[in-house]
Amino acid sequence: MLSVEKLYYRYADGTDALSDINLDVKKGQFIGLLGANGSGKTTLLRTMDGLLKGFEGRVVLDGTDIRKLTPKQIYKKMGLVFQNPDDQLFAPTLFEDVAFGPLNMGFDDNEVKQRVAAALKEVELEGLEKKSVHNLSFGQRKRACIAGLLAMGHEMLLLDEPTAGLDPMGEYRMMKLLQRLNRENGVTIVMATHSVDLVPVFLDELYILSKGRITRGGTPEEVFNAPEDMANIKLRLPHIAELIYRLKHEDKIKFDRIPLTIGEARREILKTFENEKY
Amino acid sequence: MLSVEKLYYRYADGTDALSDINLDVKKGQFIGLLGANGSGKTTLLRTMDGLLKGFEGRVVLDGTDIRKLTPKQIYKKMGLVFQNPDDQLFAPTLFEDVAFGPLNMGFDDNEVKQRVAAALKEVELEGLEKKSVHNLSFGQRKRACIAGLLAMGHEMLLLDEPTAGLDPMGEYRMMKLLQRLNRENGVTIVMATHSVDLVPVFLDELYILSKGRITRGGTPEEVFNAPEDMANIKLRLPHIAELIYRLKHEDKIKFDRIPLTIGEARREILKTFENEKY
Amino acid sequence: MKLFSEHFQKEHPVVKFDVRAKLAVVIALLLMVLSYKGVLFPLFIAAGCFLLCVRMGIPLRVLFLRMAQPLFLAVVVLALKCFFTGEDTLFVFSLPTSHFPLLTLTVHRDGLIEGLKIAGRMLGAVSLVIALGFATPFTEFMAGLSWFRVPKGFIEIMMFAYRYIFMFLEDAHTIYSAQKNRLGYSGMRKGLRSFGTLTGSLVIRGIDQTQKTAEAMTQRGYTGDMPLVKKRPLRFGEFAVAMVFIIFAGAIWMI
Amino acid sequence: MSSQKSKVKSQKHEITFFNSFLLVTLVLVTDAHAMHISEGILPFNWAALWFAAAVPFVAYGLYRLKKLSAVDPSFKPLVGLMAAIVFIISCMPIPVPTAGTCSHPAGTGISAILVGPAISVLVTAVALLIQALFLAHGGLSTWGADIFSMGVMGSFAGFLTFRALRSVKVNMAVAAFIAGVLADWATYMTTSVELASGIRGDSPFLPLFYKILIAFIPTQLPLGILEGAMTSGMVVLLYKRRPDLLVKMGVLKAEEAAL
Ligand SMILES: Nc1ncnc2c1ncn2[C@@H]1O[C@H](COP(=O)(O)OP(=O)(O)OP(=O)(O)O)[C@@H](O)[C@H]1O
Ligand SMILES: Nc1ncnc2c1ncn2[C@@H]1O[C@H](COP(=O)(O)OP(=O)(O)OP(=O)(O)O)[C@@H](O)[C@H]1O
Ligand SMILES: [Mg+2]
Ligand SMILES: [Mg+2]
Repeated sequence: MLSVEKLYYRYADGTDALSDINLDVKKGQFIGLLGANGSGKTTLLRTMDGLLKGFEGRVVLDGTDIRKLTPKQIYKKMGLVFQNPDDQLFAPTLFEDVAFGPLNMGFDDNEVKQRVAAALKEVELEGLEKKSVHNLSFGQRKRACIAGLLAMGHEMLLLDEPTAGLDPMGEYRMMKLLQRLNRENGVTIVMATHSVDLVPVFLDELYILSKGRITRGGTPEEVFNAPEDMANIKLRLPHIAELIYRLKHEDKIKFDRIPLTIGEARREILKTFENEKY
Repeated sequence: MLSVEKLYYRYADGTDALSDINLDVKKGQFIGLLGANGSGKTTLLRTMDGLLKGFEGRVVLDGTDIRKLTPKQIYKKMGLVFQNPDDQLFAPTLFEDVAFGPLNMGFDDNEVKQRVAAALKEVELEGLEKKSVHNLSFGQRKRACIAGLLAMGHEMLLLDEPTAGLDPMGEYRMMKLLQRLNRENGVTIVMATHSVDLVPVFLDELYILSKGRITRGGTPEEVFNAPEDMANIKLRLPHIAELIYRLKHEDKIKFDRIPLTIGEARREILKTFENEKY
Repeated sequence: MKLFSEHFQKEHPVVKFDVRAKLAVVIALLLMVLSYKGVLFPLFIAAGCFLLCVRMGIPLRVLFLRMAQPLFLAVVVLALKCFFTGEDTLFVFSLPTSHFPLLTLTVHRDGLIEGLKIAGRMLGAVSLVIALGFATPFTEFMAGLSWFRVPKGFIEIMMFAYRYIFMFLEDAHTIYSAQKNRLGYSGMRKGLRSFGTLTGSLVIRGIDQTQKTAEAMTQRGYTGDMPLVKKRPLRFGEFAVAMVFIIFAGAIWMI
Repeated sequence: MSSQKSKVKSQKHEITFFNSFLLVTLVLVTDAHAMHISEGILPFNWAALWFAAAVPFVAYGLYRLKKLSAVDPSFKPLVGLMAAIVFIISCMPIPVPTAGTCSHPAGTGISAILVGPAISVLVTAVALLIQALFLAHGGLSTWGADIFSMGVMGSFAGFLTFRALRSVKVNMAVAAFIAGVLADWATYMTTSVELASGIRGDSPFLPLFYKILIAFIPTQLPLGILEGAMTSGMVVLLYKRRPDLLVKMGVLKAEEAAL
């Protein structure tokens, strides 16, 4: 659906933010970008969304070079949730902000209202419609940004740390929501994130960025299989994996594999228990 | 050192953000505020820092009502890291921003330079001194904010989600840094956070905010001992605790207590293993 | 943010009244006031507007503050006219003991009348616009303007401007807090330096923000045409009321 | 009384000590609001005339806006921002030490330099309309006159000065300073013309105009200089921190920004 070929990006002040990025996002995938602060995640998402021009290389959306598409053609297909909600919210009230997209898409009043209501429900902001967006709390604003895009019903969503600043329950629910959109509505999702613990539970594929380059890619299992050099890329194992890893390597308890999620860990621990007993 | 008595705060648009808050921060403590989005954490920190006026009740800093203190008296003792870095950074370059505090404290150029360098080193932003603050990545800006306060060497720090947006390694290192400040330099710390997994490792005491009220308080063990009603306050157990909890209640494996950290969990699991064997 | 009128308006039929009808009435009355040759009609309008504002629940203090400057100007114009123009001397102030011409001040009858007319006109016109401002939320107002075929570009700029005014005020407050939090403004010299940083930062942030707004908006389908608040269909009843009102006022104006 | 009457009549339009003192204080005290001609001061025909004079400029501004924003979607927000800046600057009471009172600068010099005189007229029109409607600062009926004095005269004076000075290689800061000063003074000259013609009734125009003009001088002289300093400060700020913007707006050439 969206592919990136030999992408280089340099900011006006001379910072090389992206170097030789190759990425291929297929329809229906749920992809994560991980990497240290300043590794280029935001820059990559912004070039993929057509907001940053002046890159080298190619970004191809459904077979067409993104530079040949009009903004309208791009934003009918995909939308980006910005990292900082204050950059994204601009209308006076929450309702007006979320309604902006649907209104531009030409829906009538009723449809707009329905879409806004549905989107606000998804992000649990019902009842705050009339509130000024700048008077919302940080987490509420983050949710508002996401609602603004949900209301438009894109085929593809790019999200820059959608769960940063959300409360623990909200984080989990947001991931569930994205998973549902992905599985049930076939929405293709690419998200940047720092939440290592959630990643293995929800994502199909991961790419690790480091200093503007993709240094690893693959399923969560593949990516987390070399815990030793995590520190170089400022990552760590999910807590669960860390626990089992320590049990295995420091306490010498036998585990066949390092599980990444709670479910897997339960199974592994139970299995080891059984083995030990007899 | 700082105590809050019967605090009520209502925003201009009629939102009751804080109701009947009582809190007592003692010198040398490391305290966390947890709570759902919109529960009032930011509002509480801002009133404690003397930035929000017009509250009901009292905020007392070292025995004096904060309303009777001049800004200078307050901000010599404590400083607040804002939730959104864009609200806090204002100078043209990173160096100038971090130097703003020390310069206002009247240090000479050399001392200022040293302080800035030390602070930037702590947050791992060396080498970006000349960069415009608005051209930093989100996580880098968050670090910059923290550096701006570190350079001032306060007795007390209030931090509004200092680790949100930091990469996993950065999050851990930041908590380590705060712990070191707290233990070695005796800095009193109050921080709002959503990182349930880190809390039990680092914090002495927790307060849970829910709809503007403090509904629970105590050590991490005390607070997380009733996992059943976590959902009401939009919290969850740390992943490790969740794993052991499930093993205990669903898989009926015997555990004496629910550990909150990896270290404790290792010990508990090893103990259970031993017991099962014989 | 008590700067703008609309923050005071309460639920009141006049506030909910169709903005186009309101605009029509205000413009018609404004024209009448401006072309009136006497003093009474504008004063009558001013009194009406004043009562309306009070009925809408606008605090008197606010109303007075809003009126203060035009009122003062009216007094000045009055003084200018009656002391400095006109032929027909009404009376002369002079210090009783001296006939020294430099210390005399003449009040002219024709000047006074002229001045009263202008002052009355100002009072009437200002009251009309103030009442309109209090009775119309900004977005409604924009919708009304677009119905009156005011070019879209103009309306859009006005909406952006309105939003950015608030942004500036908020940003100024935020940056001020951030500076105070790091001991800015502690002392005269530091205060000045802090203030310089603040204004510079405000402008640069503002400009950056325009870029971001544009991105955020194009991202959500904006192509240069802001979707405006829906126009509600013209209701005959409201327009009839407006027409009757205009005719009634017109009749008084003729007298 | 009657003997005095004839004496007074003969010196009617002379400037006596007492009445010039009164005149000066009156105008000075209200000067804070004199930049905008208040609602209702102008009679119908004058108001209409100034509207007619302002409309073509606003229309041309709209035309330019359409052209420029077609190329750059962030142009409209930027123009909106300029309007907000002009709004705030021209709401800002500034103490004028020489007169012991407050007045306010206009800000049109800045907007003219940055977005060009045509769009600067539009910017001023927007700022004035918001002030008139929601703050009773200026007025609807005097909108045309205010656009003409502040928008048209201020913008063109500022812009032309800046361009002329830059074309003979005058330093950026100095050019902006002089442009700001002249924009401010041009505005006040025009305002005085509008006021004098509007309120003169049947009395002759020139004497009243002179009186108003003279009365403005003690505040406008320093205020113009302040305005110049502000304009210069803003342009230099952008030059230092965001030269790319100045290039984009055609204030700087790309080569100059690189220096
Ligand atoms: N507007 C800009 N101008 C110049 N340099 C920039 C700009 N934005 C980002 N950079 C730099 O480019 C690099 C990549 O930044 P980017 O924002 O893409 O990082 P990121 O991976 O999103 O980090 P984070 O996790 O902190 O959000 C960083 O070194 C940053 O300092
Ligand atoms: N400036 C404001 N004006 C009006 N209401 C506000 C304002 N700021 C916050 N609120 C409201 O007050 C409540 C508490 O907000 P606060 O920012 O303190 O929450 P928080 O606990 O910090 O949330 P988060 O985790 O999202 O940062 C929220 O319901 C919010 O909508
Ligand atoms: Mg980023
Ligand atoms: Mg908060």
